[in-house]
Amino acid sequence: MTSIHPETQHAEAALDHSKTHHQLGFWRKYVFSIDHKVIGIQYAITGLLFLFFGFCLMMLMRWQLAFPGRALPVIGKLFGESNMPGGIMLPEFYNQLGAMHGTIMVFLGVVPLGVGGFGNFVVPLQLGAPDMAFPRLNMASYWAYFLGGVTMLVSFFVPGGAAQAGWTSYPPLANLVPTGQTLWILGMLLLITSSLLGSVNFITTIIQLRAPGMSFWRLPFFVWAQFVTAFLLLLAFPALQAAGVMQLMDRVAGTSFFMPEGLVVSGQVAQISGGGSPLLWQHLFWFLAHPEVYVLILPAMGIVAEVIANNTRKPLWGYRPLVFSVMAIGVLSFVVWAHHMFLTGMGTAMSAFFQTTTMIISIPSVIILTCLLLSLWGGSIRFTTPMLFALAFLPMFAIGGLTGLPLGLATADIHLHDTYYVIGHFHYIVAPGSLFALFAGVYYWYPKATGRYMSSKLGHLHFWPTFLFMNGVFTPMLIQGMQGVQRRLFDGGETYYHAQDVLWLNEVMSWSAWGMALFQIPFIVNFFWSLKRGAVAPANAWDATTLEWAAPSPPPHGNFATPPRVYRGPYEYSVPQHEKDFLAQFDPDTGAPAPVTV
Amino acid sequence: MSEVIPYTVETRPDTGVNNVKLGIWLFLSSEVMLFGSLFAGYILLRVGNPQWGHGQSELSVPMATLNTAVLITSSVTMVLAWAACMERNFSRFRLFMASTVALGGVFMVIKYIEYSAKFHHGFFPSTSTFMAIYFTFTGLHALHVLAGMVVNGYFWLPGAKMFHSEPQRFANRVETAGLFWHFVDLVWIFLFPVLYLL
Amino acid sequence: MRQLLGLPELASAHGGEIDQMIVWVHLLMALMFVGWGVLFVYMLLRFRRKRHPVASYTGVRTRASSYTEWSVVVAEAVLLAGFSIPLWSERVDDFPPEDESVIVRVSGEQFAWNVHYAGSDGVFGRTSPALVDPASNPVGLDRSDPAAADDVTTVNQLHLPVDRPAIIHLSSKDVIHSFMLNELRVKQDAIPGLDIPLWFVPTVTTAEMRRRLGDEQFNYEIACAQLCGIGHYRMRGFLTVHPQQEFDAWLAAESTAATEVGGDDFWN
Amino acid sequence: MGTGSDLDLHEHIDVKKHVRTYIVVFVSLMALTLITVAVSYLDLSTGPAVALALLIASIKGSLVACYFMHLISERKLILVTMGFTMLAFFAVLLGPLLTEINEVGP
Ligand code: HEA
Ligand code: HEA
Ligand code: CUA
Ligand SMILES: [Cu+2]
Repeated sequence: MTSIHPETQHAEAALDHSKTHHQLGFWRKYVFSIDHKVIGIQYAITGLLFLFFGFCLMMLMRWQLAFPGRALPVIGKLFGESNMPGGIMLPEFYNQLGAMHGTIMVFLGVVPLGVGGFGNFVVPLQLGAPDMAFPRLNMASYWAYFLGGVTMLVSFFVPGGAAQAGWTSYPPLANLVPTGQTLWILGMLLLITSSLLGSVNFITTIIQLRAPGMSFWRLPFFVWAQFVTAFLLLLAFPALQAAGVMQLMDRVAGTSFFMPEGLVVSGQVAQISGGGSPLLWQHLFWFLAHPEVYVLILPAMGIVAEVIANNTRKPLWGYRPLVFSVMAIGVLSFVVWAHHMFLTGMGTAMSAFFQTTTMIISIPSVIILTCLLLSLWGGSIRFTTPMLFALAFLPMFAIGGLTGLPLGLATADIHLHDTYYVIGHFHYIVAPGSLFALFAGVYYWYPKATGRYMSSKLGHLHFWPTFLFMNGVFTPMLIQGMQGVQRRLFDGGETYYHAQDVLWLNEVMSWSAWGMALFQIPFIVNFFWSLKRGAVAPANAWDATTLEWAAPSPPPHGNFATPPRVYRGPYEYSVPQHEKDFLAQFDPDTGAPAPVTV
Repeated sequence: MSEVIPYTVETRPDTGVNNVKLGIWLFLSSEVMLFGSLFAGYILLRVGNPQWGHGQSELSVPMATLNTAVLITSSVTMVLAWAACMERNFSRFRLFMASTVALGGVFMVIKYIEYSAKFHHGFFPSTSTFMAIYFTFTGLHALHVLAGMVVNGYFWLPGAKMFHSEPQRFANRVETAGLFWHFVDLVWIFLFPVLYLL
Repeated sequence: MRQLLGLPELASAHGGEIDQMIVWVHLLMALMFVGWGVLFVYMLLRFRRKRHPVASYTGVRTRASSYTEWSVVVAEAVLLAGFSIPLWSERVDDFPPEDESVIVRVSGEQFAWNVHYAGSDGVFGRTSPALVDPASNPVGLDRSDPAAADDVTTVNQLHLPVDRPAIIHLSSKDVIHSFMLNELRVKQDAIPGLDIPLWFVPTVTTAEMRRRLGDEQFNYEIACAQLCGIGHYRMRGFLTVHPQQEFDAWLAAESTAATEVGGDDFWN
Repeated sequence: MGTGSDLDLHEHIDVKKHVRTYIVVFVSLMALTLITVAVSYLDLSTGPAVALALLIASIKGSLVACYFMHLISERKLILVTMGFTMLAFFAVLLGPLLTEINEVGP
């Protein structure tokens, strides 16, 4: 293989580019594209929009939580008499907002952005592959996701409004609420289909399309994270698929999969055959949903690892332990699900089992965090925008993860279950955790996708206030939860005596959330402004080592002008006796001794 | 598309498989989990219900036995169709593939007769948990049969063009379709005793 | 420590152990967070580009990290085996003898708690879903059953004697609710179709707690912790903990099978 | 493109032998089907009846998987994947049941 110079490659690729792309019309190129990069960007933009939408739902709820029963000025009346008569929110609307916030954030926001967006865009590039293994399947996967999203949005407009039984949709409640729930199930079935197609594609691509020289132990950590994530999606999602079909039958065909005999609903004996089990749903739901939470975090960890290695200018500390830890998380995440069900009447044996597995699965997380943390030691840290978000991820994930421990100990969970402590726990992981990592990813790979950097000034203006306000939203939740304030309360606890002492925090959280919204404006502006005006980035925008930086920016159809070859591990930064402070995977340089990874 | 995805047809030396083979097996993994979750539901509901409808007395065992035979036969014709492909014997391939599709059709017709008999006697999914499981599981399985018939039908008629241009690629595709078809058969092999005999 | 964490007042025998366990975990968490956090900030300062322009290829060589990880494993194992699992077993396996306890049936409905005492004969009357009438017979008690004659049912009012074990049989008429007594550290999902028993010993009477808090309005609340529909946020009942004699007097007075409906301010 | 690898050629040669195997498997499957139906009319008590029916079904399933789906001569990669799948399969199959059995209360 000849040496690969970004510049010459760019020229070659540009030629290639004009050849292949001429024939494709607008629709085939940008809408029904089968190019993994276009699909990745489609996923990412759709995901960001849904994140924003989910955030808007939440800001509405936060009004009601801060000022229960008060009319929302100006925009309140826009939501219609059936939702907010006179601008005052009804409980059924609050419940819709809550359920849909959870669903949208998890299934339509973070996962599509982390797996569909970054996974699609980056993984084939990092492998040195021309595309995903099944490009058409890839397109189908995006469109199934898109339809699923549309179904969820439409559900707000059917009689009775959207799903309102929580994102967990526990029956029998979910069997009794209005039509929106049926659309929720249909939407989920589409999203599940999308994820299954996607995960088959990812696994095949990673196993089959690695460039020559790219052995498994040379894969960037991000690819490993996506690999394990894909297995989680593949094996866990069908459980919800099955449960969804059963709930659909319960709702439309009158079966009783989840309803026992003798239900009395609003004073009437329910006309059903009975004989079902409400707990069956919970088992199947959590069999999916626990692995799903790791789907929310593993790609994020992958991004953080890439950004940290790049911005400390040194190899990741403990690459192998990191890889073994994600694998361990992958396997173990299938046997901890019932820690969400400790209070459903579990006996000692099973609760001991699930507590123990839950404690065990926290250990690989500790190892991952420790490795990432110790990677900083001896580095030469550049505080670029992606690095700021990646660094903030570490302590924020730590708070979220550590608060998982008391929840995982069943006896402590008696007090904390279904309180705001749980809400605080997982938001620390998914919001200033996953979301920050995703922001880091956007800033980091933006030059690859567009050929331009995002503004670092605006980036800082985005980061610092967001970091501050995130804690303003989520720390008070832990305090409220410790006091015993339950979650999903329409009035934020105003009715309850035991919530009175911490009620004032509701306003703090709401103002923080709205303040945070204000400081997303720099991000949105930056995102669009930099498309045309950002500083032009070279192909290897961050002096990085992994293969995506061997392709031109933006990479043409087919990615690499000459198929790349891999010579070494993914994080050879600051190799002794090498003149530059990085030695890329695709750099055939033979001057340096083959270093041994720690 | 000008660029070519490697290993769509030929096997990758270090993994020993091609993309399609790996892809279909991964897809089947998810199918295993789908039906696994359904069976988990069956077990939980059955154990929690002391008086359980006895399949034999509520469903038609002869019909189901016949259907089992039909599906197993179709699995054999499927695998023979693939063998014919490997031997590059086009007319034999056509014959076996046609039989596979036809047997799938027979299965569906018998299923239809069974369903209408149930409806006729006033048995609906809402009648009891047993009926709910019966209709849901066999319905989902029937959808799989239908999907398999569509795929097989495609390779039998319009898709068979490829036999002449890229025979090995075509054989791989038939093998892939076959793996799905055998899986559908395999699911039935478990559904049959669980629903009808126990 | 309890106050520092912001745990609520404590009013049950087992609650102390739960609190203690929560305190221990949070100590461990704080230790880990501060330990890693200090290291984190130190590294950010020491290894920033300005101060440390050339990165080291090998990074840190240390075994300290594995020792720390092993300590975390040990700490978690101690919490599990020493506290959580035995305490859980005490909650679900070691029920007090029935004749020494007060036995109550509680069932949730949208959006109220129905309470059912066996009355002086100690035998619960037969109940049936078909007999449920939301206004007059919320638990569906069969009045023709002789054992039902002296049964006491209330809505949203649970009364218990202090310092005596209470066994509650929890269920639900419609959807899943969660029975929560915050000050007693009790929480248990109420699931339709299941009868889940739980037990605890209240240790502080309502009157005593009022004195402690200096608040005459105080009442123990029965909260609902599981989303159960539009009225989830107001599905609130009350627990009154009496001295034994007072409780006996109350039960005797109620044993006339009268139904106490919506008496939220009954005890005030 | 389109040229078969060694593996494919190998299979090409073996097809005749394969076909014979398929027929044997087919006959066994049919026989086992009849056996399982016959056994179900024996009125065994629930325990043994379930065990026997599942045993026969498992044998039939393995025959289909091993021979029709060629698992018996499949690559390690596929076998490992299916191995993991089976672990998850048994987790979802048995986890809920075991938890249910351990439920407190009557
Ligand atoms: C991405 C999402 C995510 C992740 C990664 C986790 C991780 C963990 N979760 Fe969480 N969890 C959720 C999302 C997540 N969870 C959600 C969404 C819910 C609620 C669902 C609902 O009911 O709606 C939930 C609920 C939930 C419950 C149920 C609570 C209840 O309903 O009562 C439990 C109980 O065991 C639990 C436990 C844990 C544990 C032990 C971990 C462990 O894996 C955590 C391990 C991590 C650590 C231990 C951190 C170690 C780090 C350091 C030591 C480094 C320190 C570094 C610095 C300071 C720089 N979680
Ligand atoms: C991934 C999951 C995720 C994420 C990221 C979030 C993010 C947030 N969540 Fe959410 N939440 C859930 C998952 C999530 N949540 C779930 C599962 C529940 C439980 C639901 C239930 O009870 O059923 C819940 C419940 C929940 C509650 C409790 C409601 C209740 O119990 O009644 C609250 C209360 O404040 C809340 C608040 C917030 C806030 C303020 C954020 C903020 O952090 C949001 C910040 C968002 C942004 C900063 C978006 C920025 C995006 C852009 C700016 C895009 C720009 C676009 C382009 C450039 C194109 N959430
Ligand atoms: Cu009842 Cu919430
Ligand atoms: Cu979990």
